[in-house]
Amino acid sequence: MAVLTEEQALLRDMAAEWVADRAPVTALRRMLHEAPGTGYDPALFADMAAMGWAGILVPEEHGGSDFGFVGVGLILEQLGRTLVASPLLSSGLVGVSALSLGAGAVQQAAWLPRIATGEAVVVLALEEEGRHDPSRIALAATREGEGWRLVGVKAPVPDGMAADAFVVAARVAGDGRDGIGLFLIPSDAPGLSREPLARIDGRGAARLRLDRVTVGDDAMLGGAETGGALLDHILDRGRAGLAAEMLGSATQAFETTIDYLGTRTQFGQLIGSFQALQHRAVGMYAELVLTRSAVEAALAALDADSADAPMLVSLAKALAGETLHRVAREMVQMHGGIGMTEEHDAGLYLKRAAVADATWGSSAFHRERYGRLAGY
Amino acid sequence: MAVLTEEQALLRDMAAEWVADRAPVTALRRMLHEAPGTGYDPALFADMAAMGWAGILVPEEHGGSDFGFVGVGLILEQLGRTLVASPLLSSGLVGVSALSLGAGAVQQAAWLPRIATGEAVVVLALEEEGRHDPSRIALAATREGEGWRLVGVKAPVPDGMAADAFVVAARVAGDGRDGIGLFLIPSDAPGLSREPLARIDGRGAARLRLDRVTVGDDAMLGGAETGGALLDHILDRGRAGLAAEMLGSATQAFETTIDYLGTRTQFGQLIGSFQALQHRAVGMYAELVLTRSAVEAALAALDADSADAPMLVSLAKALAGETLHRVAREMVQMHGGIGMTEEHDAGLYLKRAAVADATWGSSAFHRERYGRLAGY
Amino acid sequence: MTGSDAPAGFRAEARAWLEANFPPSLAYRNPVPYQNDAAFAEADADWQVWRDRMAAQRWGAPGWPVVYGGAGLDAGDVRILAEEMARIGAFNPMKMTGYTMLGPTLLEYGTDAQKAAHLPGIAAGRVRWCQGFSEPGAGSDLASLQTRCTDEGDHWLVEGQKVWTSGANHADWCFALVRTDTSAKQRGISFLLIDMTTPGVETRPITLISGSSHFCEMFLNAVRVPKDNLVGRINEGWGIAKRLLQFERDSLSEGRGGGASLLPLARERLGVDAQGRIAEPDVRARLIRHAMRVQAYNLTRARIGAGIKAGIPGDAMVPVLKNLGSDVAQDRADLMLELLGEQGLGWTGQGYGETEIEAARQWLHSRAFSIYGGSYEIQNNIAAKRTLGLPDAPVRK
Amino acid sequence: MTGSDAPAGFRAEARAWLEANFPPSLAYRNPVPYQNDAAFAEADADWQVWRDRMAAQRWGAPGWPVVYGGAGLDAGDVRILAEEMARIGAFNPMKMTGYTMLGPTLLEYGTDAQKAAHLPGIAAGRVRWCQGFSEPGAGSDLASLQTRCTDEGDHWLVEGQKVWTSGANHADWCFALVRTDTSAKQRGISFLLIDMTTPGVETRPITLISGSSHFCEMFLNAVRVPKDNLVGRINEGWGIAKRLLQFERDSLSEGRGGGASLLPLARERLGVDAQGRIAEPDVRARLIRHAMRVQAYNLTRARIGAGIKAGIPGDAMVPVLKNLGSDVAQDRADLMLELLGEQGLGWTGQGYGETEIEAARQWLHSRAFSIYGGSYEIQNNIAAKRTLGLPDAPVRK
Repeated sequence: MAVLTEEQALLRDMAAEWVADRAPVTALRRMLHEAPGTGYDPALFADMAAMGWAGILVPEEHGGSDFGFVGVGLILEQLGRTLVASPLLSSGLVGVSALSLGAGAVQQAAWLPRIATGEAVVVLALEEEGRHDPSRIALAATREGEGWRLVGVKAPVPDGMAADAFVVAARVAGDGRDGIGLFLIPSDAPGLSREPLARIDGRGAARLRLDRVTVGDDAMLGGAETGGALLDHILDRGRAGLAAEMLGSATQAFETTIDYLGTRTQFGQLIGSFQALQHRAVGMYAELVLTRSAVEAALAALDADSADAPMLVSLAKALAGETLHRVAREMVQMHGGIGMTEEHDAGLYLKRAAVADATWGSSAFHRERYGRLAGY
Repeated sequence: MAVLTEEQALLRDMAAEWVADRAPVTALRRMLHEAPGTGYDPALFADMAAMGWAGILVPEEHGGSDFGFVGVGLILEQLGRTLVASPLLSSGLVGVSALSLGAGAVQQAAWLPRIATGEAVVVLALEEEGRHDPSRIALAATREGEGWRLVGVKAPVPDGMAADAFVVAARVAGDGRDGIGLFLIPSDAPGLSREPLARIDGRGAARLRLDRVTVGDDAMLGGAETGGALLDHILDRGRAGLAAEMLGSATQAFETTIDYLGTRTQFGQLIGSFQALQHRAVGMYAELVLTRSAVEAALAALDADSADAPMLVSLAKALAGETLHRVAREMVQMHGGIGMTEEHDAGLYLKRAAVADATWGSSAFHRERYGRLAGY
Repeated sequence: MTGSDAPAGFRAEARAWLEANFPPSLAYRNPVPYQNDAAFAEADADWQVWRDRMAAQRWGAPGWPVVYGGAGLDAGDVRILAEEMARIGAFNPMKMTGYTMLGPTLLEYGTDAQKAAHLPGIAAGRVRWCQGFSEPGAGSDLASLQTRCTDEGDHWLVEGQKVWTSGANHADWCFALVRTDTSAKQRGISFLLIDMTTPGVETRPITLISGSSHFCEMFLNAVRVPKDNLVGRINEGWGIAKRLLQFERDSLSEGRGGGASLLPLARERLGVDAQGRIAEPDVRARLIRHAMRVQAYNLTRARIGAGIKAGIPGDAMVPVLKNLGSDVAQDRADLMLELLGEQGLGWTGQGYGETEIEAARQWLHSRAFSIYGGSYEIQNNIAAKRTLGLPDAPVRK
Repeated sequence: MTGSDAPAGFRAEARAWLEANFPPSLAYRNPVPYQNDAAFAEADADWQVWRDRMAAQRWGAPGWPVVYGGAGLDAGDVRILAEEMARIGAFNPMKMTGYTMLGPTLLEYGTDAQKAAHLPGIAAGRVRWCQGFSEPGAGSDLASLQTRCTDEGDHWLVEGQKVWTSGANHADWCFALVRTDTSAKQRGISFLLIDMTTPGVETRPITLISGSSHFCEMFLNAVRVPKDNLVGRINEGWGIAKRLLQFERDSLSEGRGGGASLLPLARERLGVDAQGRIAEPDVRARLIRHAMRVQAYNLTRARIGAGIKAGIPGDAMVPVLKNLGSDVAQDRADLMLELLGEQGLGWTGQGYGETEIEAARQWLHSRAFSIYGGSYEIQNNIAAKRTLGLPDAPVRK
């Protein structure tokens, strides 16, 4: 655990308590059963917003608390423990980052206060039905008069069914990272349609179709030349937040498994006394320790706007992906047959591991990115 | 164990018996202590030659038995068990292969019968003080009149101090695999000098200096255009033989460790009853099983001159390297402090693992080669 | 096996027949273990055609005696047939619980009457069997089972509950372990064949994380079973079960190295660089390692198979192969997910192709490979003791 | 720690002094654990200069009280000093057995007289200590030790044999565990300080596979030890030893993430491709993973250090860090060997550079990281029980 300020410690404790009271894993099961169109429980998110979490990164002049990345990481870690579905990450962190880093004053004033209260959800529309690679965005934005025309498909868009606006990454020139532009597009823009995607973790995601959506120059975040760099910044913030959430999920999966090892009997002895399982448990614990260090360092580097933030973010996301996968698999394995059943929680962690790992770059992507950034 | 012919089974049993009687690990220690200039015990090699092993791949018309690669692999595996140092692999397999595949009738008649009797040792001089990469040979052979002039350094040359002739790989044109020529050069050629290299496995190796050594066109094996392909063929035979030897070393290191697990007591119980060690032991055994399959398949593919031999050879050499490293490390680890002492055999297996893995391409080299051959 | 020679003899015969009779639509599509139950397969018209052709050819149980519905082939020809099927992605439609597990067990332990009654239906793919071994709470400690079986003179009376009974909801028959003596652990267990239509037998599917439901709970309430349905002698069922579990492990490790190569998919989804290499170095390195291990695993199965044919026993390898097989199959499922990226995460519906959905389900299902048929840990324990001869851990019995 | 700001306060002071006083010839050259004994180091003139400067500055034991030869720095400044040393590849020349293990133990358990007698010599790097714990045949089961210590009224009489006594042949003093009660196991052990010049003490070096001999056998034949040399109370030495072993584990995991980056060597030996990437993809992927784990490991040490400073106890992490530290250091040694290829296999003599020979020796030596100071297995057992609270295995005591 990082050394926290008093405020941070309070925030974490409040989040832990809220999650235990209001959003245990049964809340996820209830949401999956009721299947609201949003892909999360709107009442729970309203509750979070009421506590100020939706605006935790929003500048104070726009109604937020500007609490920083270490702070939002503490909440996301607690949410990750019980796999809480909400747009806190997709909108409260990523959407807010896109607007804070790239939008003009008018757009910021239009959207940030509403995000902070939970009224509005703004998410990033990035992926194009394949492997994560921000440098290879294909959806075309072409000049049309004073504005742009966008044509193409974006999928999956996390929390895309609930979103009131999208930050759409599009190809404005050339290839590679340099020709990327980001456009802020309201969900009711003519030509924009969406359909829900059913993914294994049951959270909300959309397939977005842009059929000659036209926007003005003022819809562009940052500039046409700097869109790629801006996108990297936004993504790195999202990745660090997601890594914190994944750390929480992995920690809980581990603790649940350790509890089981201490209560389940086989062949007349507690299975936690079997040395082979003990050593594997210690191995998992060591990975959790390393992952926590990387996640905390990445969040702190973002708060400090430090030059090594991209490397630390890739380190954190890569380790979080490896660790959550490993712990979730061991959770299933050590629980045996019951861990394979739909009624047991292990499968929920396993499914979330796959989705979270693939989101904004898998472990493999981030190992490669770390290597490139480090000069390998 | 492969399904062997009666002849092969006899050969293997004879080799096993000879190794146990005449060449246990203490024979290696004696050799290391006496440090003959050859880097192996000449008396032991004479014994091997007397049994026909030095000529096991030599065609019958040149005094050998032409027994095939599965056959020589059976012997090498047994020699590997007790880490026997001898030029059987470097000369009896690799030297013979270079002559059989690349030399003209005159050279074959001059050298093969003497190799078969153990009188002559002919080895490959390939490496140039770095990582194995046959396509990047630099030692220059330039045209001079009707022949060639060679200038450069070759090191390490396995069994190079004992060799009567060298097959020297040299750059005759361009770069990459295509501009490589192989030259048969007697050890007393003017301009050729050598000095012993002391390596961690204590076997004989030399650093060879060619100071304007001139040879005629008849010294070239194969042609200037096909030297690279010929070299690959020769190397693949050597690699398969070496993999068989490494399989033997790994098998013995494993068996010695299993014996120790069944006799050593700690905390009042046999350490082999600790489940964590049991599971690691089974893991090692599984790797040995896979490695054996790959080694036998590679040797059989060479005997059949099959098109997938290069892939199978890389599979075998890669697995043999991984497995021998792993087993040798576990041998040290599971023996504890005593395994780290010079007087215990574990260190000898560990040292041999490093040298054998690096020879003719490490596991990393062969994984990459396998990948290229398979289209990855 | 260089594949360069034209086949001769039985290989030529098998190849020709398979090419003429195997429906190409099924190539590489079986086993789909997470939904590999008869009900699924039988819904496929091509699958039915294939089963009937194989039954007529008697190649569903190629090594069984002709009198019991087999083709009476020797072990060499059985292997050739399997190789030729693998060559074109074909499979044996009879290869279900009855064929892989009960069949060889009955051949060893059954009476002539039991063999005649049950084997032909299995060989023809007409009678479906399920395995009633596991019980709630027993987990890996199989012998702690509690289902009571009492001798009522003219019949057995069975009372208890089973779980993880694969395909029980579609099965015609069940082979079960029951407790006939409560004063002993292993030595109080018997091996019984139960008609699933008997009054008192009820099943309830268990939904798995992959969404499939081929495992069931099975309830046995005052089930009356004819005396002749006991296999072997009373209280000697544990030995039969251990033998059967060997057949199971063996069948589970079979085919684990199978499936189409990941290479084409990888080249398509990851792209290639200027040198023609798969463009993502980290994933490429893992794909290469996987391909190597698959080949080594398949070479091992072939090597051990050849050894068995030549009289070298392969029993000691069974637990090791079971775990190696789980490893390569799980690794394959992991890599498939990695290759598909965001497209490998679909559960249902539009936005995802059929193979993409299947990859996600298969990935989830693959976690069971190291649990069922004796967990990874149990196989390691067995191998440590039996294969390596390591001393017993001081486990309280 | 972005390094972009100019340092201030103690950090500025430390940086300036280090830059002025640390001999550049020693940068990244210590620890060289396989030959890290005083005799080796003292042969180096720069090393002597460095030791004497550090002693004069009192930074060899920066956190110890001034009265015992330390500098009395607080934990924050101690950490800053360590960071500034790491920044330029400097090291603490006093960091030997006496400083890392005995020092903190005496500060906790020693009498004032013992502290005054022994700590200043350690802080100045003038008195060398060795650890007499292990005995032949005991292995990881340390408490089974047999060296007898009897009370002869005015002195202790010690009789027995020790092994793996690192640096005993160069040591001035030894802290040893001895048996003062044969009727108990752990509760019959005492902690004794022995002057190595006492008659009856003999040592014999053990040659290791890396060729070094810093481990010894130590023979104790009727050795008379003053009564005052007992640390703590009679038969209570096991508790002191466990505390000391924590210090040892902690010191062993320190510095494991150190050493110069492998990147320049990798680029030199493997070459780079057209995109500037290291040319061999397989090795490159492993180098990247290693670099990531080293960074995560170092971040973890920093995080736990910061926590300890803030009053969050770090004891539970010690066995986990010990194993992680062995892992990264062994992995580094493996990769170094891989990078050097044929040039990483030299034992002595011409044909190999000094770094090349050192890489081979260091690789061999690195296998000991997971054995000494409590083996990998022992650390895992401790962590399972104490850190995770898993139940005891039913081990016969």
